[in-house]
Amino acid sequence: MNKVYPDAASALTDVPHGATVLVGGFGLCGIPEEAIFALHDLGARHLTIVSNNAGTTEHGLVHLLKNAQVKKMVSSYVGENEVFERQMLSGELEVELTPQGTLAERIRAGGAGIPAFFTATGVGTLVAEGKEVREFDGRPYVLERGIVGDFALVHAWKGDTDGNLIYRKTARNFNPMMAMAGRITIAEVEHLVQPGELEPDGIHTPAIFVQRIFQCRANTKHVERRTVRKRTP
Amino acid sequence: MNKVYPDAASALTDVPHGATVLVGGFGLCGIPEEAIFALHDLGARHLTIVSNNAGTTEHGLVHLLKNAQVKKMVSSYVGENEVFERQMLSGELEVELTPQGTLAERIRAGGAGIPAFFTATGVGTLVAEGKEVREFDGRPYVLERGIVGDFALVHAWKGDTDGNLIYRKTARNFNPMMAMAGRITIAEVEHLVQPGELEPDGIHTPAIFVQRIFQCRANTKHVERRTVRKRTP
Amino acid sequence: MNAREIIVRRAAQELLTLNDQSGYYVNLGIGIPTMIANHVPAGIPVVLQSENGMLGIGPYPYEGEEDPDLINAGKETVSEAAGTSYFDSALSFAMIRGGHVAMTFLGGLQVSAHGDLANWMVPGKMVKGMGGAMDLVAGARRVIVIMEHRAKDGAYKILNRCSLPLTGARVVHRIITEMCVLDVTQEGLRAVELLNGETPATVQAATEPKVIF
Amino acid sequence: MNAREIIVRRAAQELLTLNDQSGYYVNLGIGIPTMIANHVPAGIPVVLQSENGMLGIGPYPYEGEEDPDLINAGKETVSEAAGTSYFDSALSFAMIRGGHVAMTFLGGLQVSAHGDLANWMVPGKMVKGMGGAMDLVAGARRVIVIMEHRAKDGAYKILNRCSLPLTGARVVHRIITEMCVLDVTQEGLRAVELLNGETPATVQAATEPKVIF
Repeated sequence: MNKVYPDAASALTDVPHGATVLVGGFGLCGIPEEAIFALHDLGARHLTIVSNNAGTTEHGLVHLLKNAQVKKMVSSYVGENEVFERQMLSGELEVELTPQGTLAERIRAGGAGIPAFFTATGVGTLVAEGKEVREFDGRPYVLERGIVGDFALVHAWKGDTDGNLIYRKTARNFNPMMAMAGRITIAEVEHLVQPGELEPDGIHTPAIFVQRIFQCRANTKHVERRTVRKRTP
Repeated sequence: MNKVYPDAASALTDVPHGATVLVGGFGLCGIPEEAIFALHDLGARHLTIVSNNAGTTEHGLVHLLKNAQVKKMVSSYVGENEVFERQMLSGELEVELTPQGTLAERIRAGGAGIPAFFTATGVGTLVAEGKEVREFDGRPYVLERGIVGDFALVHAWKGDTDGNLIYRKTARNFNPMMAMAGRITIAEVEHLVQPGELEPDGIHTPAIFVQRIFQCRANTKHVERRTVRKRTP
Repeated sequence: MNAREIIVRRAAQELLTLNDQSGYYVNLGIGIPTMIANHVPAGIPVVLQSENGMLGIGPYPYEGEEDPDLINAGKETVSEAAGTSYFDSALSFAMIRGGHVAMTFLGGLQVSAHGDLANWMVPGKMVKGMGGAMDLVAGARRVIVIMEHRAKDGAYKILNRCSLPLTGARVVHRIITEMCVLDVTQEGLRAVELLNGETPATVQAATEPKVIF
Repeated sequence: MNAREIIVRRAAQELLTLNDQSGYYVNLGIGIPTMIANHVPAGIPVVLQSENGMLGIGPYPYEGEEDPDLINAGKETVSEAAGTSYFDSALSFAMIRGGHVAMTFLGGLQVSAHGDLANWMVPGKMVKGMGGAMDLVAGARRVIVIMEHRAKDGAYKILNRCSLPLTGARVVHRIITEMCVLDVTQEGLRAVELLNGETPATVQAATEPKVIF
């Protein structure tokens, strides 16, 4: 079973126009940047992108937005991105805002074969409009639907050639759920190792969820808000 | 915040009659045996026990059954236990059978604040009787409810004094979900260490889910089916 | 070869249909299906999923190397393959329910012409529970039932309608017995292979629904 | 002290109500609530949960030790405390939604007498999204809103009914402003503390609903 691809371009080459693509990351932390660049270069259009954020004005998913490849975004927070703002206000871009926890759970549900679940999040707000609200044990909950994608793009710290993945610190965030919910999940990893080199008890995403894997070339990481303290001398 | 107890008896002392107790383990693998013995000795009765299995005729939850402490069991598979069989046939013991994956998901849902979800498992069978069945995208699904417990008893390999847990191999099984869904989760661990000694990326159950922790004394483990191959000489 | 051996050997040939597209992730039910692991065709990189929380089951351990923390869904001691991962039961059944397991083999008590399966309960006998079988038939992408063609008393096990409580409705894709391989199709059961010298006449005689040959 | 400082310092005193029963797990919203971390009372072993997937946030890193893979929910670089754990967003919100977080502090645009909160959207202005705020107010066991008592133009922010789109309905337990501490009760808003020399008369004048003193 060969899942290893030489680079992002070869791994993403068959993403068609109109695909639903799930993209890991929170802000710019843990985003699959090389996969995003490849998707930009390959040029698929009319994409539906499911990702907690839409990148910043400079980095991340903004490259797809600038290139007019995105028809719809499903996200929880889309600040810090002027391109997004402009396209949304002009009506070029359709946007579905969903609370962050509901988004995470909807994607996990999709990957886990659960078509719908109830949550208290959003009851009594715009989020619940047009959705079923039902009481359980005296408290109202809203019915939310699972999400699956044609492709999922995730970034991991280490991966083995079988497709097992380990993430690093808060770069884990949405990546494991995206991997679960993609029909074809493509993982970019900082370190590609042989099966048996990762501790079996420490694997975050088991290989069954990953169809393609490649090692990053540049592995640039961006800091959105550099906050530090001074050493006391 | 002190979560550390000297032993199982002190950690379980306030489990009342009539409590719902979630118990980790699959077969005899990863069961919280010292906590089960303590619950036996402390003598709380009319318990509802949620556990994938009910132990064997010799080990595990059978001790509570023999002691007539269990009113109801919620499980997926209850073979290999003559005491269970006798009590069920005589009507002493109420039994709710639920498919293994649905059970795992119901407990996770309970711990995650999800009161109900839809699954295709069990549609068209006895399991779906009396429950709502609804179609999503042309396929029928049954509505299942989340489960929470007054207490959860789990067994981990390593734990720190803050309550972070790491399980070992297939002894993980139901333990992480039980820990999520217990209002008071009591963890027995083979090795109790200081905060900072466990790799933060490798923790399976974060401390927020664990209210009490103690180190096992004996740490006996049972093998249900010893299957081996011979070394070729 | 006895019936069980014919069935297991033929079942193992199903693994030849797996490819990079489908993935090689397979769940073997408890009991006879577990024996398929010993007959995996050469060159097929099958990875076994065990619903108690393991991907990549290795062979039984060498004597003295049994680990109580390392068992399969049948509660047998096993070993780990290179690339094994462990996970909790919720993630394990997310794999199964979410359609990530390419193929599962399960034993059967009865199968209907529509692909209904009954394999967990005989009224009047002690109920042991369904374990993970209902999740597997609802979630695996391909469900193959392996069983002897008729009951010990000669009664049909392949029926117009199951009389036993179901494990799943319209879930079975293929039935493999010591007599033949049957596919569940829109038109009914279709024989795709006769085994062990059986003929359309002998297979039809042992099967309640009409078989398409 | 300016209004913001009064609010943050008073808010930090809420942490004194935590105990072994409640647990010490707290989520601080983005922005002003994050500043509460600098005022944790001595001896209170607060553990900060960050909804992007971290339990046990440490202080900002020393210069040169920033790690792009280690940020809080406000996307600021942070460090890890002893006993930190990392997890994915689904487990993070399982903690929040499942009632495992004892207390959350959030900013507010408007709060109603019934505890409705509006803090994510102003019609006509660019919508940035609700992020995790709707989950936090629905799931945390105690929801405390900290905000200036009135808008910059003097308009009420504490109202009979929120005019802005809600983040959650009947979710707020306590409001802390630079003027006072108000509890949302069945009978209405109850002043439990006046701050900064305010009187019942000045607080009532700055608050649309009737306040119980």
